[in-house]
Amino acid sequence: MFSDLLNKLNSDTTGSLQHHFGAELWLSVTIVVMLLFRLLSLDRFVPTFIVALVGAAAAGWAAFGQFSEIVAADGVAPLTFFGDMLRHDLFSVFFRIFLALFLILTIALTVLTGIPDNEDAPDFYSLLLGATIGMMIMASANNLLMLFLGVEMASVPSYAMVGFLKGRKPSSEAALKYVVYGAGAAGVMLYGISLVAGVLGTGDMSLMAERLSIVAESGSAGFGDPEVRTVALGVMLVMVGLAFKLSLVPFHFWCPDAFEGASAEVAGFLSVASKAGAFALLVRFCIGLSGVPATAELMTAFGIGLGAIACVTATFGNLAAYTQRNIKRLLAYSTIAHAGYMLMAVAALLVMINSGSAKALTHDINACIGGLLYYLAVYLFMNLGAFAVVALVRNYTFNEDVDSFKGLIGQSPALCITMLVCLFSLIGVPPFGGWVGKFMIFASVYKAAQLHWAMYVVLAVGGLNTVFSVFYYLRIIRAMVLEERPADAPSVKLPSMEGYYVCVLAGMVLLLGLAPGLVNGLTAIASKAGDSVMAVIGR
Amino acid sequence: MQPDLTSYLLVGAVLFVCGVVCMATKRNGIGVLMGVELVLNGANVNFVAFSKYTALGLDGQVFSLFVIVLAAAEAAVALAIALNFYNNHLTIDVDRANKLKG
Amino acid sequence: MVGETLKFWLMIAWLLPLAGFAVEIFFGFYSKNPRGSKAAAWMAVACIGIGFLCSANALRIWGNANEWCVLESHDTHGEHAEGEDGHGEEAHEHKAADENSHDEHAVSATDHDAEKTGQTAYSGEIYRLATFGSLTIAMDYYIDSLTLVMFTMVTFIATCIHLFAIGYMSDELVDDYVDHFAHTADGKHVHRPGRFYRFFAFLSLFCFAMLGLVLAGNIFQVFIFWELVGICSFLLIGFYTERKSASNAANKAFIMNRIGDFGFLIGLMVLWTFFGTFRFGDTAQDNVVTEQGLFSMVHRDAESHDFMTDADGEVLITDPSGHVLKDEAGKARTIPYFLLVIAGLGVFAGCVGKSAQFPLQTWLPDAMEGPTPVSALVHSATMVAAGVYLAGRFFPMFAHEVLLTIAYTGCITLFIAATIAVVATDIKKVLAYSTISQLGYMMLGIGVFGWAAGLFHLITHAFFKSLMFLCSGSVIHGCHHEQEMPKMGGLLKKMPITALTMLIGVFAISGFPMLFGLHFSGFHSKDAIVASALAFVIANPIHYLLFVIPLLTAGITAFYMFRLWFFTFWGAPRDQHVHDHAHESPWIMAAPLVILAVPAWLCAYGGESGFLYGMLTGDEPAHLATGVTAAGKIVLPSHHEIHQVHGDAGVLALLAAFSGALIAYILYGTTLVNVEAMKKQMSIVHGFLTNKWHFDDLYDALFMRPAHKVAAFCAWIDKTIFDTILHGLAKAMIVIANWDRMFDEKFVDGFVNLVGDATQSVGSSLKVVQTGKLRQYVMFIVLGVVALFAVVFSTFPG
Amino acid sequence: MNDTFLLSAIIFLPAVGALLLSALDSKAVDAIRMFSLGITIATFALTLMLWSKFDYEATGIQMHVAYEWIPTWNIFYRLGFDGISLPLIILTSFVSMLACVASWSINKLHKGYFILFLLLETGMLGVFLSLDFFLFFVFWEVMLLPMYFLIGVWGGPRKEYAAIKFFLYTLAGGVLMLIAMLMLYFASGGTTESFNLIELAKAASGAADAKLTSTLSGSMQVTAFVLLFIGFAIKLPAFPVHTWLPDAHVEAPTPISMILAGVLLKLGGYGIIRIAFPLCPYGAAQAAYFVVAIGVISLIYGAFAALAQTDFKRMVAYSSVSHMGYVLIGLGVWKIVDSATINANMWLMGINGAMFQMVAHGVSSAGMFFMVGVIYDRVHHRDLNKFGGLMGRMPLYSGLAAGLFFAGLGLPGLCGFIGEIFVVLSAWNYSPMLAIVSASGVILTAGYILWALQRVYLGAEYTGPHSEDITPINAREATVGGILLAFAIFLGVYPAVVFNVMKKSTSELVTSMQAGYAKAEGTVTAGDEAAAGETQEEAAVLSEPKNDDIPPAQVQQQEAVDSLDSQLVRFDQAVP
Repeated sequence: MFSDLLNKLNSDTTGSLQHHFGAELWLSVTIVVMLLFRLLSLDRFVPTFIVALVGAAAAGWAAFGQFSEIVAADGVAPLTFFGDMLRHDLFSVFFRIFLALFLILTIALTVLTGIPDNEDAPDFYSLLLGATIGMMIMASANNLLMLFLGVEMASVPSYAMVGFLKGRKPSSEAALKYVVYGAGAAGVMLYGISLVAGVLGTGDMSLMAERLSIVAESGSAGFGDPEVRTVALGVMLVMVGLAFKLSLVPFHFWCPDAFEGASAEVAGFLSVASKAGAFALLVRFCIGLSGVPATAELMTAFGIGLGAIACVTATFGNLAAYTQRNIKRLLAYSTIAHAGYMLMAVAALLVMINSGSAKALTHDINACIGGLLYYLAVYLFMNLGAFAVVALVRNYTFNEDVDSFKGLIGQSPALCITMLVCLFSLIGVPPFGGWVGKFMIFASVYKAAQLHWAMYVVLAVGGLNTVFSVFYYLRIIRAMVLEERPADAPSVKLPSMEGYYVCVLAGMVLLLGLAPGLVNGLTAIASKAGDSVMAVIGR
Repeated sequence: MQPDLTSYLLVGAVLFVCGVVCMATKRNGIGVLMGVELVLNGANVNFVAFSKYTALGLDGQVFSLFVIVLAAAEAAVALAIALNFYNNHLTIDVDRANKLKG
Repeated sequence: MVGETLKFWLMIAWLLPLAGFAVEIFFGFYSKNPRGSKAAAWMAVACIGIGFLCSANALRIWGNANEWCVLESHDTHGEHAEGEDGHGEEAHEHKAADENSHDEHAVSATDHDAEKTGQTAYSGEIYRLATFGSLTIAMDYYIDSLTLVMFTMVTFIATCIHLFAIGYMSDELVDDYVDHFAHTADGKHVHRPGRFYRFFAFLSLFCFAMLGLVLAGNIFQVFIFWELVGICSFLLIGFYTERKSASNAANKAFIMNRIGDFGFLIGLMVLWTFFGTFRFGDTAQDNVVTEQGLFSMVHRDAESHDFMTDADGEVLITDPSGHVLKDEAGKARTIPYFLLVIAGLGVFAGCVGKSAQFPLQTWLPDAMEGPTPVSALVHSATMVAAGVYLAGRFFPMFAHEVLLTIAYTGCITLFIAATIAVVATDIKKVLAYSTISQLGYMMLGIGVFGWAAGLFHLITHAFFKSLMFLCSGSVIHGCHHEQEMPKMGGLLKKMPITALTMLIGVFAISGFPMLFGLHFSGFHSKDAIVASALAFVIANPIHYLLFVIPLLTAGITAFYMFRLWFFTFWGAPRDQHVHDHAHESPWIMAAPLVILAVPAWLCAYGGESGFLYGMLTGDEPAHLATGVTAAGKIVLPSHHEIHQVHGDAGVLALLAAFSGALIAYILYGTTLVNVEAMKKQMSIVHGFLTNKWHFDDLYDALFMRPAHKVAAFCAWIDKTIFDTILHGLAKAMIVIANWDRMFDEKFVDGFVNLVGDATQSVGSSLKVVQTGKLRQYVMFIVLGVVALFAVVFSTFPG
Repeated sequence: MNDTFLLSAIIFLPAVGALLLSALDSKAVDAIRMFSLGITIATFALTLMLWSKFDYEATGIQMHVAYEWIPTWNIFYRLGFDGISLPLIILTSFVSMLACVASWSINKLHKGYFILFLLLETGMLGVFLSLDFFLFFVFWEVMLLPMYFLIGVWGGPRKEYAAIKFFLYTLAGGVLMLIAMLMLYFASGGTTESFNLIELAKAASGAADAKLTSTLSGSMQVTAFVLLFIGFAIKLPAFPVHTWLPDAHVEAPTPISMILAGVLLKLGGYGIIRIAFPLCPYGAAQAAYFVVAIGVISLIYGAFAALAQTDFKRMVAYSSVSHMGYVLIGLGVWKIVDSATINANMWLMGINGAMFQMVAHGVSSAGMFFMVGVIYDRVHHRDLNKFGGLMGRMPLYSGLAAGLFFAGLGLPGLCGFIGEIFVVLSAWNYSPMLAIVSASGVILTAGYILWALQRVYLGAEYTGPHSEDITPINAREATVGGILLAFAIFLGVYPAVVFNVMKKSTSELVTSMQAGYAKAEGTVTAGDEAAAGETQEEAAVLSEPKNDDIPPAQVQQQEAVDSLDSQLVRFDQAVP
């Protein structure tokens, strides 16, 4: 048995390392290289960020290679490797590319804003890259162990990054809160994993549904069976861990504090990347539990439960954001709200794949996952854009209050227009990308609503929230555009590089809403990725 | 009396609850982290027990090994952060971490 | 072809003033010397004068085309038309010969109607406004003898008044006009540039609108021009824009008219919904009806001459030959009788507004704020008579109930207005009330089935009332804008032409006869109305007031008119200052007086066998001749019945008029009676009358103030309710948001404490409940898990 | 010129202009103005070219072009126009052109202003030209952004409040529309035509050549209609969702008020006639009374509210609420009874009247707002009680203003009259009560307009502040006012120019909506019958089955088709 395992490990490692794990490997190598550079004082000749950028680019290139391979083969059967620990399919490749791209953009931003000084750069970038590896693992996890490992690998460096602004009280406080909250959530999740894996007798997520149906059928009282209840409890506890990562109400408390305490760059990274990974994981976890008739009823209820949480989260986030004065905190609540929107897609997904007509709905299910991925892709640009503007403005005003944005349009139109584009996109106003993403999610929710009425409520709440959100986004816009710049406010004169950077982000947000090629390609790929992740279910 | 699965799970559950209560009530940051360790170990007990009694088999033990390592890593980071907090606040009382709110 | 020719001439007459308006307003504004030039005035005169010639020509063509058959007498009492027509211009007229007895009409009313439509009434389309499926709305024309008479009358009077106005408005020909009636805040008179050209431009525009109204071939088009004359009236009343009273009066006039138009609109809606057309007459091409008009859509029963109805009492809608139309389901198309009544009442409501009938009469006296030529043209001769014209035009569609309403409205109006005129002291106000009263007579005439009588009076009244207004204008001009009669007196010597022409008008309105058959025009027309009323009352005795009141009022009319004349021209001057400066008007003002005096006296020459009456009745609706005797309804008298009582009625009316005139002479022409003392003795009545029966106060309390209250309420709702809801929502959101903010601080604390207490009571070692934020967060993980767990297990399926 | 190019050029020329404008030096104010004016004139010329290519006799969409945009969601870049949109397209470019001239009075941040102004024009034209629901929605929301800033930056004292109110209301309406859009998309199966407004309408009407086979059921149509209606009613605006309008108008700068009243409000009416009606005929029929009632309430309520205002611009704004009430009345007078022809014609008249009212209001209200702006630029206040005597001080201005206000008052011979009267005339057939109430609007309208005229233009002297700044109207202002007045007169005297354009399209709309109603009614009744049939199976023994060879639904459908055929038969020739 042990030798079997070793053999398998060997074949997996040698056979699939480059093909399936290249991006992660490149990042790992980069971390080592960066640390070595400092050891050998090479960082005086080659700035660390160059190494990090090269590493990130290499990871992206590797992921892209995987992508083109899959596309060329046109639907290579999704496979698992590392002893069924990880899963390699278009879905995971999508997230690898996504994360690698995001990594590059984040590193570029930190270079522009100069957040880690030369001394700390290797540490910072190591943490950044390490967290990214964790997120990539989250996106390709096929086993509950990998679920836990991925979450932890993403979280632990994040704790450190939040506290990276040494000597600043808010930063250390934020880090402490984040770490304690995160560790607690991780513990709870682990306990849940132990229950699920134990009762089902496997950690393999793709087998969960089948095992559950066996357990349920063998039990004396169907779903009343204590074992099934235990699994349900375990799933709940796992969800707590994921909810923490997604900052869903009521597990969101860390989010505003951590974002406020952390630098804007880190907050931007956390708000997008960790959320993306967590959503990938959630989708995999949910699909793993679905698709078997025996669990359909249970999982539909679960889906509606997620829908309810999504509603509460979106509403809470949007309402709480209104009174915020600190713009990072405001954006943190915005992040919470957007997690709510995206969770709606997952809820819709669950309702659809557990309905009797799931086969007929294949297209819509793919579109649903595709919508989520599209939203994440747009979210990457628009949220990073917003945080980038905050970071850039902070470097001039040393202030992160909404008031510090007053009358900015007169001084720095590029920054303001980027911010406008990002905020309008966050609201979901055409022709920006956020609108297309939101449209796709709402469309999926509507489709699901035809299967279960409760999703109409979700749809209505989602629509209502779009209106709620206007209030606080417009507060920023009003401050920037409609109000006069106070005479004593520091002036913001942007160097051209930074201007180009934010303009690229804004341009992408706009293009993702308008450019036919981009929108089409991305939706098609996202929808294919959805198809690939659904392969777990035999259909 | 040969202990059965339920007994082990009970131990795990007690550890879990103790850990949670500890997390929720301790004012000392280190104490809170200790609560986390308790929770993780509660889960570990579960894993090992399941590995003996159910089809989980060796996987359960591998699980707990990974968890032990990760707990150590996490504790290291957490302690570093706690130290950082102490450096800035001259206290480790988590109730003093109340500047960020609202 | 005759139709086309007539259309051509009338279109010229109609459109020339419009062209005049455009030229006058543009060149007036942009010319280098807009103040000093009379060019605009002459332009206007030329336009309307040519218009008059065209109209007269059209009248001649029409007459020739049908060989003046309309002048063949409709009556049976033997008076034949002989002498000259009233206009002087139309010398050609034919001897009447009564060949067609009305009995023949009675036997074959339907056929005759159809035949006559082919002969004497021409209608067609000018251009189309819109088509919706089978529904079309167009600008049409409808030309029959009534149209032609109205055209000629309007253009003739308008020409005279334009001429008069050149003199009257000449003080506007300056760069610095001082308006003595408008004051700035510091009490000074307003100085402004003169606006001579603008006045004539507006007059031209009015003429265009008025002629359009008369020419209109459908009721919708009538409505269009109805509003246009209204706005012209608004502009002209408010000509002295600086005067608050003028702009108030203009607004009042327009809004009061709009109230009537509201009813008009309802009438239009009913007609449109049920008949699907607005046009009056049928448009025929090669003797095939292409577009059917309203008048041929309701046919009258051969026996009772009432509307043909189906078994349910709904009025049948027919094609031109009297066959019932069917809808696509094969059912007969009908209109419920009560809706036909509503349609009639609605249209009449418009007439009430326009002709200042009770209860919308109050705007007309106020309208005297406009320059006097305006009062003469718009507010006595033409526009206000349009209501009567429309009532006459639309007569075939009126049901019994509508006619009775018209009759009573006219009756009430003529009495109220006459009583107020008795106490009015402003010379124009007296004439204004007199106008209202006379319009009431016309309405009464139409209401009591004296259709021709009403319209007859319309024409005669137009001549003599415009004459009197011009005379009053001459007086006002001569007395330097003094309008109060108590300051006048003895002007006969100073302004003889004015006084004598005025006297002709007074005789005419009082309905005095004259030797050699040269009776004053009012004598004929008023006689006809009173006779119709008498015949109606004889047939329906319960409505006796419809005869008694007009008769009484005939006396009152003579009284107040003679009072006016005596007050103004007779006796000793009451205000020496005014008297000293008074002078006769220049020739350009005096000449129109003289010209107008001729038709004012003689236009009705020959009475009911005269030219005017013959022309008017040329296209009389057929059922008039036979009367209507439907079971269970009031009886409408036939021509025959009216003629039988003509003599009696005439004598009674004459008596009333003479006595009225006599009393006026005694009170104002002599010094036998102390009028002031009388006034004091009857102060209650006098006050009531001088306050115009308190109508203005009543309307103010009933409508104006409530309207403003409602308006304020609506604005308040918008400001308070809707916005408060919105703001409330916003506030609620902020509150909730704050609550969220407090959530951690308060709610979580409280909840944690609660849980802590619970834990304590279990007996754990946690004696002190410790609070702290981070721990609350962690606590919330626990609570969240527990809550989720509880939810899952309580709703767990199975 | 290629169809696609022409249509796209109309939409995007202003946007391209905005892009080029951003390259200009922001100090070169005159160049910026002239350039923008040139762009708007060119756009206007292009729309006139569109008109010249319009086929009066053709039914359906003209110059229909479609390109894939987001094929995964079956979203197309689909453009085209017909008799319904053409008048509004021309109105849009026309009013934009005049508003651009009026924008000379803007006195700060010229470059930004004109960029946003041109973007706004792109959005408006895009809405009128797009035939893909998604594209429509995108343009619909795109207009929001420039408008928000145009009000928010260049507006009056409470500009921020007004801007956010405008934004919120419109966005809320957009969300409702979005939900309805999803309903329609999925109900029609999510195929390549599922965002195609034309095919959706065909499917709803059950046209023989419809490419979509399924559509909303009757009850779903009602829901979808209500959602769409509220979304559009906000823009219209109708009571009780109108309160954004007075604030937006009062605070917006003059040219933006012109655009707002002249074009933006029309989008609501256009949306109803282009989307809510044809896509949900059954829902529209069910909600018709509601629509008319809302229209009547808006009409009366707006008039009363206008009567109470002391702010000149606010009064004009409320008059817009009142006037747009006519649009709803005209659109809603759809009476469904046996004799279809008369009713169809009456409704056709109502729709035409409503459309005309939109065009007319676009001219007259733009003119009124401009006139308010002219005096506001001089004396910097709008208090109705502090004016007076302007007739003497500014005679040409007062004359033009009086003409335009009379157009708003609904004076015959001016444009306002035709729309109002046609709508009111068509209303009696639908509901006498509502018709009477709506007719009473003429009194109130006369009341508030004349009263305002009296307080502003008449009177002995000007009583407000800045008396010394009152100068006669200049040539630029006179040109704008004169052109608007000329159009008001032209449309009032010869309305057929608009009606001829709309004729085919509107009657096609009426026919297809009746067919759609019959279709949905058939299915609804069939469903009911089926349900009733099941429950009453036992009772069926007792009752004699009637018409058992033809299901009732089919009979009804047949009747509906018959009545449609007979529409072409002139009613007055029905009997020999």
